[in-house]
Amino acid sequence: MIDNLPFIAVAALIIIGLYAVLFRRNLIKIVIGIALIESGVNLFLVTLGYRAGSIAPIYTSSPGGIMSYPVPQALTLTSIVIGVAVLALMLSLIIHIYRHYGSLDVRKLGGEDQ
Amino acid sequence: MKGMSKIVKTIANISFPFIMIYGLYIIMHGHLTPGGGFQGGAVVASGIVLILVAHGSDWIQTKIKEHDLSLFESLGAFCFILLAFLGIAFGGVFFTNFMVNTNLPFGQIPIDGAANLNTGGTIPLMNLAVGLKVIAGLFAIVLVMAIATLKKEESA
Amino acid sequence: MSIMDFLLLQSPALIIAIPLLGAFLTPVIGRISDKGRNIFVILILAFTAFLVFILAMHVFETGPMTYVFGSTKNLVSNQTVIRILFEVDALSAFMAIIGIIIAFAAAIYSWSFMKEETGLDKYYTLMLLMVVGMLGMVMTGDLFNFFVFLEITSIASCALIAFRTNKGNAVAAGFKYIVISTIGALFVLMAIAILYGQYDALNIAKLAQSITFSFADKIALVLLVVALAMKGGIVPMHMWVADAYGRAPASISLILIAATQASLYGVFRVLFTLYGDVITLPSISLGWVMVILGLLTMLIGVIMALIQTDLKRLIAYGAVAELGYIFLAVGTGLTVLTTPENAANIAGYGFEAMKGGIFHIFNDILDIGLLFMVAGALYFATKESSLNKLGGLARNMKYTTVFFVIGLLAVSGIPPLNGFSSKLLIYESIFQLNPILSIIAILASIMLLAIFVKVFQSAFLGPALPQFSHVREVPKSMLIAMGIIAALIVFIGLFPDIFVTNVVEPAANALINNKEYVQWLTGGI
Amino acid sequence: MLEEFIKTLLTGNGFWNPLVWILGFIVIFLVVYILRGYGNASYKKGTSQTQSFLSGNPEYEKQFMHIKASNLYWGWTNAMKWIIDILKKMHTGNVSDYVLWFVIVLGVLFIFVGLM
Repeated sequence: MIDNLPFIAVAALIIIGLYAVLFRRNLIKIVIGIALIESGVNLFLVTLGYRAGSIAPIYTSSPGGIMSYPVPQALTLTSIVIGVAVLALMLSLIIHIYRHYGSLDVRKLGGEDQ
Repeated sequence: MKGMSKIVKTIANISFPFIMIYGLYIIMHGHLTPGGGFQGGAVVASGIVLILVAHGSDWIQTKIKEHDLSLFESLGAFCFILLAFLGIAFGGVFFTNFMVNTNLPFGQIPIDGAANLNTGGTIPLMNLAVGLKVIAGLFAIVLVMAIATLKKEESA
Repeated sequence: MSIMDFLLLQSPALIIAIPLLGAFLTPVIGRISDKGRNIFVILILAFTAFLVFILAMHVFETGPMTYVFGSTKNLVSNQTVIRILFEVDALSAFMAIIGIIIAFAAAIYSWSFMKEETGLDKYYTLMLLMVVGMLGMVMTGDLFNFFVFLEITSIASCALIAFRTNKGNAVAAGFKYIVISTIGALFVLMAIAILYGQYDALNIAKLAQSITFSFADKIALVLLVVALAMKGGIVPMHMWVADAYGRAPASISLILIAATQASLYGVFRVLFTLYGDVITLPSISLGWVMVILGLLTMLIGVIMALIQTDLKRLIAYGAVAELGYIFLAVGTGLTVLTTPENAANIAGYGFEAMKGGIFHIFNDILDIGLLFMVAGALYFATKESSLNKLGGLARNMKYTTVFFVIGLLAVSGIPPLNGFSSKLLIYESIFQLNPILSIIAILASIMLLAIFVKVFQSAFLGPALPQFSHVREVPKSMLIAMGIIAALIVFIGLFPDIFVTNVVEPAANALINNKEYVQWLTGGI
Repeated sequence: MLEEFIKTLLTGNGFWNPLVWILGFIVIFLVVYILRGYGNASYKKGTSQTQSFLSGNPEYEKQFMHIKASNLYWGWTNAMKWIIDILKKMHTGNVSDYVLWFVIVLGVLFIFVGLM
């Protein structure tokens, strides 16, 4: 059970994030939902690289012993960097949307086929 | 955006150099310890954002323009890709670490995991380039957002 | 070593690196001169196109080519693939060709089309980044790398969709696009993590070799296919397409089509190469799911297109319908491949279906791309995009009208243009799977003709309207860009066989035979 | 080289050669053109024969004669109204709904693949 805790956290983060994206109307909350999904996926990646009782994979002045996998950490880092760019882009779009629509309600956007 | 109170400004001014040093340290030691261009750049950028929040975007804009920041950003990316291209010229393959095991700066090979700054080949240089790009990029994002909200306040 | 050999050897890296370098130099050059920057971007894309062509020629002749970043040695150690590598097989080369052609045309088109806008330095930077992402997606041999390029494409295209920030609709479309693509990409990353956790590899070839189709693999398969299909705009996840294509500047819609097809490439790569060994297990018939999704995509696409009044939105739904043909054809190929009693037929109609589907990727991008360029030209000349207000423009815009007619005939599969050749391949092969599929496909094609005849009637024909009396033909650069694409359409239409045998068949073969793709792992380099 | 260009595209059971098609097209075009020549003899310019007939109503000004896009295919859209209404309801333009569709397809495929 305790070993699976990170995976439960991953599932919880992704489900909460999806809930926010699906059922919240505020654009900022949708973005927060996406950030939550992203954290979930990142946590999943990092968890995959962990080995029981391992130390951080730093070669310099290492005390010895088994190390956890460095590759998933590099992947997570890349994913975080991309996440920063995406979040910044989304938030700046929201600023523009607020200027045009005067509202942050997701239902106000679009509806061009109605 | 308007500046904040004198206390905030003073504390921000005092902590600013420490944040800078810390961020630059993270960039510089990217090939030895956790960290690197992005992480250190984010730290430095957050230090600049601290100044931005404390002094207000008007004051910052008298010091640096968003236009120049994008130039720095391009420069950082250009240096990065240039180093990768030099890999073709000297090592035959894109991204080759051609500086390792030479007498160039950062050219040594570390012995037994000892922490030696003078190692890593092109990696520290790439970290610097990425750091430059991230500092300029993140700062530009926050600055533009600050200006955008400022315009909103004025029009409202 | 001659310069050509050198370029060929380095081409997979240079195809990514040159536009990337160009992207970062563009703002610097833009400070000096606007014209210089435009020429610079076109030159960069032309050089990249040249590299793509020599690489593609090589790949069509000799099979997949790998390029390892960072070192010439240490590719495989202890059965673990280290380092990122690019692997270009015939399908990748095929997608790269069409991507770079369309990007080149878009750059020429932008010269006059975007002249009056501000912030063009950023526009060209992002455009080049988008091309980088698109080419990277189709050429990489590493799953995580694929995710990174997917995100580069998404971010750059989102910023370009929202480029006209003075229009609320455009910004909203950009927001929708980035939400959709971020969520899609995150689920792709999740699937990649699942695969990585099981097999300790990110390399597509390595994974394809060791995949066992366990329960977790099934989850990863569904996540990858659905998320990439959403980015490809398959019904019922297609709604963002209409917003994004309809609101982006026309030159961007053009590249967006190619970027969308790169996502579809991802679906095919996952199904046929990554899961290529296990997808043939008899109990799996994802092919039928693809066929049904393809049918739905065609039908809903054409019905929605028929009732649109905004020209670019209409074309966007038409593009969705065209995607359905590709999905339908490749789904047929997959069905034939996976059903044991039909497996012998893979050389027969299954392969023909795959050929038709892949051929149609090329034709779809060209046809819909030409129509988008015409829509952009109409907008440029009249500042009006609603079909209810346009009319009688054939009098003022003769060349544009000719190009539109070519696009119209090609997209609705009228002989002798290129749309017909690929659709004929699709009709004949899916007829043997089930005749009803073929009937629906032909019906959708007729509807496409009806849709674009409607556009032709309402925008180009009719009496000269007084408010458009001042309208002139669009500038030369836009005509040249349209001319390039139209000439390609006519050329492929008139000589389909030379194109099918030399380009499409190797690509279809590469998709069906994943042995070739993993060959370097077992045979060494 | 030239032979490669004019080779016929084989499509499994059929074939497709645009050049043959064009030849056929030219032949048919000529036949139609000749037939048209027969009818053309009875066409007289400038008479009431060439004017449009709108059930006896006077002709509108030219710019009002243009049929707008939304009026085209009225019969078809009216007959298919039920399906178009469903589709319009589906296309809400709300990004949450877009993601909802994604989740639905994901769920359906999970069940589908899981059952197999």
